[in-house]
Amino acid sequence: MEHTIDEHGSHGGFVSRYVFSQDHKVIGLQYLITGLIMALLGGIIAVIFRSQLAWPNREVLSPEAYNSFVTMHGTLMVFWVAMPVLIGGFGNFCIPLMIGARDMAFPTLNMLSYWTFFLSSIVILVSFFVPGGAVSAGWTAYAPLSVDARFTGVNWGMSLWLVALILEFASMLMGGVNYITTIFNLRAKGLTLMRLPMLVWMEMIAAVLFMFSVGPLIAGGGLALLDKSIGTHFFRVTAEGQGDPVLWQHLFWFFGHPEVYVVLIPGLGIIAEVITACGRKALHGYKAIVYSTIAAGVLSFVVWAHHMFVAGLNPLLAVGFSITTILISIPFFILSVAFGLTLWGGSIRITSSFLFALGGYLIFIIGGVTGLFLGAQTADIYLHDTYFVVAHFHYTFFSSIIMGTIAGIYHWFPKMFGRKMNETLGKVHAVGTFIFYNLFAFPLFFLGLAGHPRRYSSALEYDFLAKYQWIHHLATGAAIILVALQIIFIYNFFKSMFTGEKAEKNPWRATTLEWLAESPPVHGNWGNASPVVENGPYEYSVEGDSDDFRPQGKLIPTHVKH
Amino acid sequence: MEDHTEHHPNYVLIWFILVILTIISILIGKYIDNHVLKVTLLFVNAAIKAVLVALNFMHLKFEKVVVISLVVVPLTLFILLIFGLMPDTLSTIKW
Amino acid sequence: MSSYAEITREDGESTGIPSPRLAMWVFLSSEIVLFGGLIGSCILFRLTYEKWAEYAAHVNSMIGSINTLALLTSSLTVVLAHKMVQNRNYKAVNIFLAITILLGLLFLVLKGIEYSGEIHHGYTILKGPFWAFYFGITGLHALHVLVGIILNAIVLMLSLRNKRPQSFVENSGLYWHFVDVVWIFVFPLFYLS
Amino acid sequence: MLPENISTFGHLVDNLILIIFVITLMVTVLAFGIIIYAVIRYNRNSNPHTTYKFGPFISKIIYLDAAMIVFDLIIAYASVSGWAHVIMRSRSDLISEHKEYVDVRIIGRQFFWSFNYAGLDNKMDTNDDFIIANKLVVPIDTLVLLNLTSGDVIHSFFAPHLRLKYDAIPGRSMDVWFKATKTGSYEIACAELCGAEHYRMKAKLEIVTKEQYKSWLNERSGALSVR
Repeated sequence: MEHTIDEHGSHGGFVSRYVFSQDHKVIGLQYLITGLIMALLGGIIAVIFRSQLAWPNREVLSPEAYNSFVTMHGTLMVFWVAMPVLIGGFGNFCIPLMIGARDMAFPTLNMLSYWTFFLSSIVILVSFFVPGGAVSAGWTAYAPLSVDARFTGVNWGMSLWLVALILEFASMLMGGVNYITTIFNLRAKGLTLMRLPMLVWMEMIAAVLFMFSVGPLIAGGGLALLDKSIGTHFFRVTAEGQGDPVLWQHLFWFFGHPEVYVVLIPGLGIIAEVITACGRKALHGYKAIVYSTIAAGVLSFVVWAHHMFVAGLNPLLAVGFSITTILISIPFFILSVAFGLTLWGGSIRITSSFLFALGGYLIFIIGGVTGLFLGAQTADIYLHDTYFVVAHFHYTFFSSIIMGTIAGIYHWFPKMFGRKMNETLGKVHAVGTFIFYNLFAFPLFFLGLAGHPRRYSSALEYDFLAKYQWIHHLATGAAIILVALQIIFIYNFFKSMFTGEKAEKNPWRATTLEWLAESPPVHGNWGNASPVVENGPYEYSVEGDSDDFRPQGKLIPTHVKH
Repeated sequence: MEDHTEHHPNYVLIWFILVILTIISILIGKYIDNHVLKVTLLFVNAAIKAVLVALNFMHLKFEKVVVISLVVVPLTLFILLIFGLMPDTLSTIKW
Repeated sequence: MSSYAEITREDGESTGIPSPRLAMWVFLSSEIVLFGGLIGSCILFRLTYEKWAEYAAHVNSMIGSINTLALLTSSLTVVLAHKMVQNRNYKAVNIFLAITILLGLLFLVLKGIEYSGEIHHGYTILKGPFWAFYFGITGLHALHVLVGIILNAIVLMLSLRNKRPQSFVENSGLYWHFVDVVWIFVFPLFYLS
Repeated sequence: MLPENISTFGHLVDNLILIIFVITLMVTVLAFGIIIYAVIRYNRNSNPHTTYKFGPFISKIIYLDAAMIVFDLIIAYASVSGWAHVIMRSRSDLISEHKEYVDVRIIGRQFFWSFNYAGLDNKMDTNDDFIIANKLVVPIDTLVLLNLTSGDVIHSFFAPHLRLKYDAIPGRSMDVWFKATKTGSYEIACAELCGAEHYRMKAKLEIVTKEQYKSWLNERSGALSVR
């Protein structure tokens, strides 16, 4: 199996260089682009069912189609956009470069993980065209609605949904194994754990959270698959009271809550990187952020039942889970104060990646703070399953998945393709996305306070909701413009890939290790040299330094054995 | 690359203890009728066997803290899941 | 696995734990939580379902006990194989690995007999939660045993072609021990109580 | 924005939402102010060199964090006390507290609610019970004990004006209660996705005076005895 390592670590030829490449950078881009395509699909689905909400009597979608579009929007956005882009894309691309490694610990496993993910996205897309349509029981697929074909008329859609989900978890598990082993073992000389850049810390905590939380849902998914295909009674209730639908909710949300932190935390890591690089100032309270993120990760395992306060949970249990849910606001409060203090006193360069990071930070504050409404269980009696919940998780998801990711893309685009993205287009895109996102999502809070239950295909049936139809018009209009705005980004992304202005090694003059490598880096990242780390990750504007940043390490020529 | 200082515990002895424990658990299964006592004894027996296998056969005794935490944390999460779900199922028990 | 060897430099172990072993432990921790979720749901169903003991009596505990002993002994032989690799006695390594694989196959064969016996008596997976969980958990465990056997077989083949894959014996041994530990918990859950 | 509250424990929910709203508004406005000011003031050209005049991070975070913990404790206390008053109440102690009560059994099915009334003798499972679909008629100022369950999938009994929402789960039954303080006709919705017509699962809630309720009951049972 000996082979010569050429430009892309493959046996030459297009297929093994780009398609089945074992180079973490190529795999990272494959994840990123698949995720972005799925994001576009998710966005278009959202626009379609939002127009049904705004003009219900136009019958844009039948009630069944509306439910399955809502479900597929949720499923695609969480599992086929957030996970691949934030964990697969940035994890694969940035971790080896930032810790000075040549590649992931197991390149073959890494390539396998992408292609399992690719297979899972094929399966989930096929489930649209299967007789009975895609699954229409909410992205949480509560039993018995989801596991019994009689209730929604969806038979094959649900089984394919479960298979695709388990495949996606398998691919992310393979990725997680790779990330944890790489971060632990393949760090450059002198790079202690406390000198790791924040994005690497966040990716590791996210991988560990995913590792420990996905088990019960794979188990639950297996049981649901048995329920669905063979007809066992795990989650379906029989006459004598066998089967327990609440057990599915427990298994789902035991995984669900760590999962939303798995998706949130890398976004915050990217925001931290961009804020420090553009603010020319060290990340304030590095240790505090690391420990509070770990604390939030640990706490995220004991909060899951706040999704089930009014779902037949033993009321005594709800008291405990409400307290832990309110407690989890403390670590994230420390995190946002630390970001704020990082901004204070810096000399901030307003680049488009900074605008996205700032937008993401502000949206994260609103998202985090509105979680208190839902954590307090007495308020949750009224607010559960209303548009308040929808607005809350759109704010928390949006801050990391869309704003954080696009900030990361603008920030690392020069490193990925060796060319810079157009800044003016970027700024227009940033301001537009921020404004129209808030126009779309903020009114939903008031819709929720008015008591508008979620997943309604038309609200005109109820008098106490009919008078708020204008909010639906506003939100739908803003959503349409928001999705349309993304065309600027797509145009900018693909145009600058070939005709963008040439970028040198360190366009943003940042300190972390990846800016020592070529842009785009060669296979093995450092060629015939290997980085040695001397100082911390964010040594910006140190007094008495002529330059306003100190690179984290330097390259020492060493002979790499082939 | 492999540190050869790692000494090997007496595997055959460990194996023998495990077989004895298995036989004990089979006897417990047969002769103890009080349901709660039986289940706890069986669980303790299984836990001892699992710890024996993990420490000696899987060399957890010689591993660093990182790996040990990789085992201990999921076990605590398993216990957490059980006790998180317990009050919910207890309320619907049809004894 | 040559791409692994060429990438990792000698100082590629900042934590002193060889990457394959660390990766195997990370994978095993996610497996613990997977089986934990399944066994947890099984325990909770058991509490809320009174006909459990009645069905549990129809399980063939004789085969279960033999299987437990088979897996325990195979754990012993795989760890002895790991010891022999360190003592460079490669002939013994091959023998121990072969015994481990044979015991694994014995486990699967006995499992097959047991399943066919129960299904013959009409206790299929649809009979009730007990049988559903029984077939679910032991089925998934049997799949893991099969994967373990394949893993050991690959290592045996590499060792027979004297490739001296020291770390593979250790890792496939780790996986095999994990499969044995899961069975240690599954055995009393279904067969004894 | 909240619809008018007509139940006795509704004010607990409204006050809690108000408390949290005030706290979150304060925190958000403070945070936004600081961040926007920081971005404008410490811009590249107005502050070419970063100013490092801060002590350790801990000293700043301590009192901000203490304030946040105090807010959290206030919210937690208010929420738990509200929860104890609304949900963690057994039927017997409710009946002992409010002397007269009305018993209704609600079964959620795919796309309609069925209400089993106890009839004139106010005893369940007697032959004068009757079932009405999608209409809950209850007297004012009397305790209404609801027993929620579902016939097929998970539904959620949601009466926004009563600030009451609880899931109806097949295989389980849950006791919830309310006491109306204002007559009128309101709406009941289903809050948990339960299939295609989930948005149309509407039931009418009518709070009537005691006399009207009596005459309605007689008229209902009258219809029964004729049969």
